[in-house]
Amino acid sequence: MSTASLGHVEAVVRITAQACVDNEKYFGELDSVVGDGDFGYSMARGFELVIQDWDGFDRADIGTFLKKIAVVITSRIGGTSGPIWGTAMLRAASTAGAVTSLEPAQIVAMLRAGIEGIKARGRSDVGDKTLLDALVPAVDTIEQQIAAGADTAATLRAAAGTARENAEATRAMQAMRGRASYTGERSIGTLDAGAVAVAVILEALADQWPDLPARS
Amino acid sequence: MSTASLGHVEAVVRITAQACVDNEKYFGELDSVVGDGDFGYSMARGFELVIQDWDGFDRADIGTFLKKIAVVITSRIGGTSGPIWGTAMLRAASTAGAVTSLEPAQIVAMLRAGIEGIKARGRSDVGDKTLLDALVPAVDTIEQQIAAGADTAATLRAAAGTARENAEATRAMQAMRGRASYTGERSIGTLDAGAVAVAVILEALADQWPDLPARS
Amino acid sequence: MKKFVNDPQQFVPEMLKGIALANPDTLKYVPEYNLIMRIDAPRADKVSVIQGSGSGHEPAHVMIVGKGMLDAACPGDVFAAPPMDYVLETSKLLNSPKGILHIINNYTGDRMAFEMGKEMAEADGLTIGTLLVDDDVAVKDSTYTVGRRGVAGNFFVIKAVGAASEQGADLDELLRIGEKVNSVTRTMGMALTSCTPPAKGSPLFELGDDEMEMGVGIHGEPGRRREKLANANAIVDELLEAVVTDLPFSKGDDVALMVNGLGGTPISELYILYGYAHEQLAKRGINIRRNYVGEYCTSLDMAGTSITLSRLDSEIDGLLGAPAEIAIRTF
Amino acid sequence: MKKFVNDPQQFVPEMLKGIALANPDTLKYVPEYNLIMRIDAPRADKVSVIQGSGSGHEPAHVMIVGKGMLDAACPGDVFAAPPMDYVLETSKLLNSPKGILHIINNYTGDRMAFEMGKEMAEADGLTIGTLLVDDDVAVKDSTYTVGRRGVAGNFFVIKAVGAASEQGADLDELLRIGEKVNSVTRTMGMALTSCTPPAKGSPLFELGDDEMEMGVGIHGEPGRRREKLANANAIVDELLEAVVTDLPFSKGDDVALMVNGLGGTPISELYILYGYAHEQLAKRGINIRRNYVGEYCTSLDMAGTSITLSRLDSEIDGLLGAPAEIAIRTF
Ligand SMILES: Nc1ncnc2c1ncn2[C@@H]1O[C@H](COP(=O)(O)OP(=O)(O)O)[C@@H](O)[C@H]1O
Ligand SMILES: Nc1ncnc2c1ncn2[C@@H]1O[C@H](COP(=O)(O)OP(=O)(O)O)[C@@H](O)[C@H]1O
Ligand SMILES: [Mg+2]
Ligand SMILES: [Mg+2]
Ligand SMILES: [Mg+2]
Ligand SMILES: [Mg+2]
Repeated sequence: MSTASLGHVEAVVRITAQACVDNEKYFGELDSVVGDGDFGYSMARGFELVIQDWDGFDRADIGTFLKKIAVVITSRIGGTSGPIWGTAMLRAASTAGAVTSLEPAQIVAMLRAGIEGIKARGRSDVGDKTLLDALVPAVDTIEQQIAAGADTAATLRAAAGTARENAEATRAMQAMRGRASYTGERSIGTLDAGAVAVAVILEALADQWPDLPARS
Repeated sequence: MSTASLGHVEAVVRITAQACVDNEKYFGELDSVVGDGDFGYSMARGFELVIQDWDGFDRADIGTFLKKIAVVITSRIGGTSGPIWGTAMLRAASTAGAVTSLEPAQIVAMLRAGIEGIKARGRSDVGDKTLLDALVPAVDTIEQQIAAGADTAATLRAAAGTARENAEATRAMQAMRGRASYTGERSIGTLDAGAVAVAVILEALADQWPDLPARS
Repeated sequence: MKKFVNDPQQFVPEMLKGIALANPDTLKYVPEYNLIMRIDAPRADKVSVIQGSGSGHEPAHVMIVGKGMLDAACPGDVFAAPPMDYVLETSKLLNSPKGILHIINNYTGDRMAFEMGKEMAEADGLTIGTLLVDDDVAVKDSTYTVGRRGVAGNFFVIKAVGAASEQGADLDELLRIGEKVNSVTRTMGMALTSCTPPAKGSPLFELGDDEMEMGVGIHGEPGRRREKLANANAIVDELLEAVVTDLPFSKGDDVALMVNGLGGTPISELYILYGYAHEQLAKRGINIRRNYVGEYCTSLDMAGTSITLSRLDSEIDGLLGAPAEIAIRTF
Repeated sequence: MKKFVNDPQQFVPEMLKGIALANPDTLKYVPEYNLIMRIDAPRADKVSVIQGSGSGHEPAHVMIVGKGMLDAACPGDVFAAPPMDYVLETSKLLNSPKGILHIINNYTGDRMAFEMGKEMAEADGLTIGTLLVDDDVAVKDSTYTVGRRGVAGNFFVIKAVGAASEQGADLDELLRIGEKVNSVTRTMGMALTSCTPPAKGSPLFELGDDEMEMGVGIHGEPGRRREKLANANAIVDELLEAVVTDLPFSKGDDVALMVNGLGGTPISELYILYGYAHEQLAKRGINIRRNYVGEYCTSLDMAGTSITLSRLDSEIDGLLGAPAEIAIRTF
């Protein structure tokens, strides 16, 4: 993986936002099985705002840009997802700081900080059948790919594969956190909506990365 | 048609009551199409009481017996049917008076009095798409059969045929009275529940008459 | 059938028992006649106000018995007018020297039962006045028809008459007030779904997923027209147009506006309808002085609504504003 | 989807606008934060009581803002906890020198939004107390779980706290009272049908014609168990057993009994449930001092019910009986 510019960070946010808008119905259906069906709607309404206000976000540096996005997410997405995704973004933004480019190691540190934010906010961990069950192994893969010297496209493709595999694996798990946990053992056999969302987003990133114009 | 005894009158009432109880669902379905679906329920609950209290009705004479039945119908059947059927029975009972047998002409007079009672109570007439559209021609047939010297079984069979034919003919009519009239032209194409009930009762009488044990 | 029911034949009696158990200090249940009455009725200084109709319209009318409203309600079974007997015996039990007022929604069965009950009660020496409610503009009114139905507008008639009777008005005065309120009250309803009577166990009629029934009655009778399902605002427009042009209501009129739920529509949706109706009336220059959003006259579990407008003068306004207490309450 | 809706995304805002238009003298709507607040709030002599949760539970909570109840409610979208922003801005707008009380139903999303909103508001100098409501016995409570949900029992907490705050109680006193009421309140719910969120347009889950869902939540989450559809009395028995044995409620206890409709169940059926529940509690020697029959906390158009019991002492009894005024009213 090579050094990431603000342009790369912008691309990641933009693709993520578009994936959440495009998958509103799908994410909603996933959350309907043992949840309350609002996950797709909440994410779509929040990331819609990100797209709508796109040109207005302060792009002084990567940390500032991500922080502005995080504020929209945290303050405008309801449900559990707003605080979870917003906290993750905020922690990542702080970890990045006032820089205009990121080394691979910094990117991993940002992702790890985001994960710690989710765990703290959600009083949750890997194994609880949440998005963490896709996100944490995917970040492990990213770290491994970087260590192995893979390029960005290959790194994303590998991370997407890990996320999808682990999202599928949530089927076997019993939910210990979030609304799905109320159904107890009945949650076994269903996919976690948040974990699938992580896979979908990473797949979108992997798919669209090679086509991106070079950025400054 | 021969002279009717109190036993014959009892049989008519009993068969009528049983037919209404047996056809609760059917009458209800008929009233659901452009009505409110309660016709079968109302009739069944009222005539159930007639059967339940059967042995207790005063049988001093035909008029008294019919009056007691009429009181149960009028006071215990709700909807439009209670007042309509009750009034008819009451008028028939008064016309019969304190007798223990009825000549054919008296029977026709009773039926005609019942019809007048319905018309007065319902501010209705033949052509309004109500039970009158089956009942009036059926009584005409009874009168004709008597004039032609037919026996009771044949008279009932002929009356049932007329009632059925005319009940079917209500399909072509637009309801001018009762709840079905609210639907205006949409009532055309549907059977009137009350008219079909008249046919069903007369058919039950025709079917069961030959099998009845001779009565005093 | 997705209903809370034990024996469908006991649906009405069990409901009435529940009402009485929940209001032991104010209401009494007389099982023989499906009768819910005020525990302090009849009173010598007050005309007794009685309403009876089919069941299935709750809170109308058994849950609106109480101070400033009805003295008693004697419903029939679901969607069936009460048997004549109930009317007669209820009238006897509620007999007051100031007389009795029968409030009847204009349906054939109800009219007959009250007509016969009144005749027999009068033969027993009771004094009875009769008020007919017929506010439903969905039904054409002419000498050749059975006339308009009484629907949700009956709430305003009962409220006004109930308040006046509480204040000691005599029977003639109540008849005058009730007829006045009825004459300036108009309602139009529509359904998104049918309803399911407990004894039938299946819907009274079928509506396609993209259909709605305009001008529906409160007994699950189909309406005048089946239309393609429209959005909330378009539905309000159609209902308002029918109601406003009928009286007609005009610029400068003071009105009470009711958005009534038919039983299966949640209150959230009723407020969406209310908000738009309010704005549209304001645009026409009609002043909403009082508003009523909720379930007043239902059709079991039917999803649907009706909109009622009643023109206010200071007398009616005062009577609608007078205190009242009924089984339906939040606290 | 058989609903009154224009744009599903405007479902909540349009409802809130309707509530404000229907109550111009008492309530105010602030569109930016889905906020319904008392027109006279904040008051210097009163702690501001705020509740926010997902929408779709109406009348909870936007329709129970008013004198003696909430000072404000800032709901999220249907079934979605309010964004943190709403909590923060609502708290700022409602800031009183006596402080602010957040009443939160115990759900992950709601807790997070209020936790974050509180942190940020406190950084701005506001004084905020937090009350968690978790009355749902359908959910197992242990250190390994997210704990019980807050459901219809929140009405009793809000009523008691609202009355006390109206009487001038300070924040600590309100916390004491709220925690006490919550600690003696238990609820169990069940569904006959799913509900249909407007944005989804189809039912959240499918229930067979002969099935029911026991222990259902108020967000259309499935319950703990799917069972064969039973009659009304059997359902009441099962709900009561769960509720009574949990606290447990004992012979001689004075209680408030609530039979709550989930949105699609008509009031007639709720009274059938009430009547039987009343009798069964009486048989256990439990004294029903107060009763509540109707819709308090719904799940959109779900057909279903929940039963709540709250044990009364003289303090709670007095607070539940204190006067209150909200959007939900008959007259
Ligand atoms: N405590 C938690 N920690 C981390 N993630 C969680 C937690 N609870 C839920 N989630 C994630 O959030 C997703 C649901 O989000 P959303 O629908 O917004 O929540 P809600 O249950 O409030 O409706 C779940 O699929 C899960 O991945
Ligand atoms: N005015 C009337 N005169 C005579 N018969 C009538 C009249 N109105 C209705 N009916 C008959 O009554 C039947 C419906 O009875 P019922 O269901 O008890 O009445 P509803 O439910 O409309 O009060 C109709 O099918 C019709 O035959
Ligand atoms: Mg969700
Ligand atoms: Mg009928
Ligand atoms: Mg009827
Ligand atoms: Mg949610």
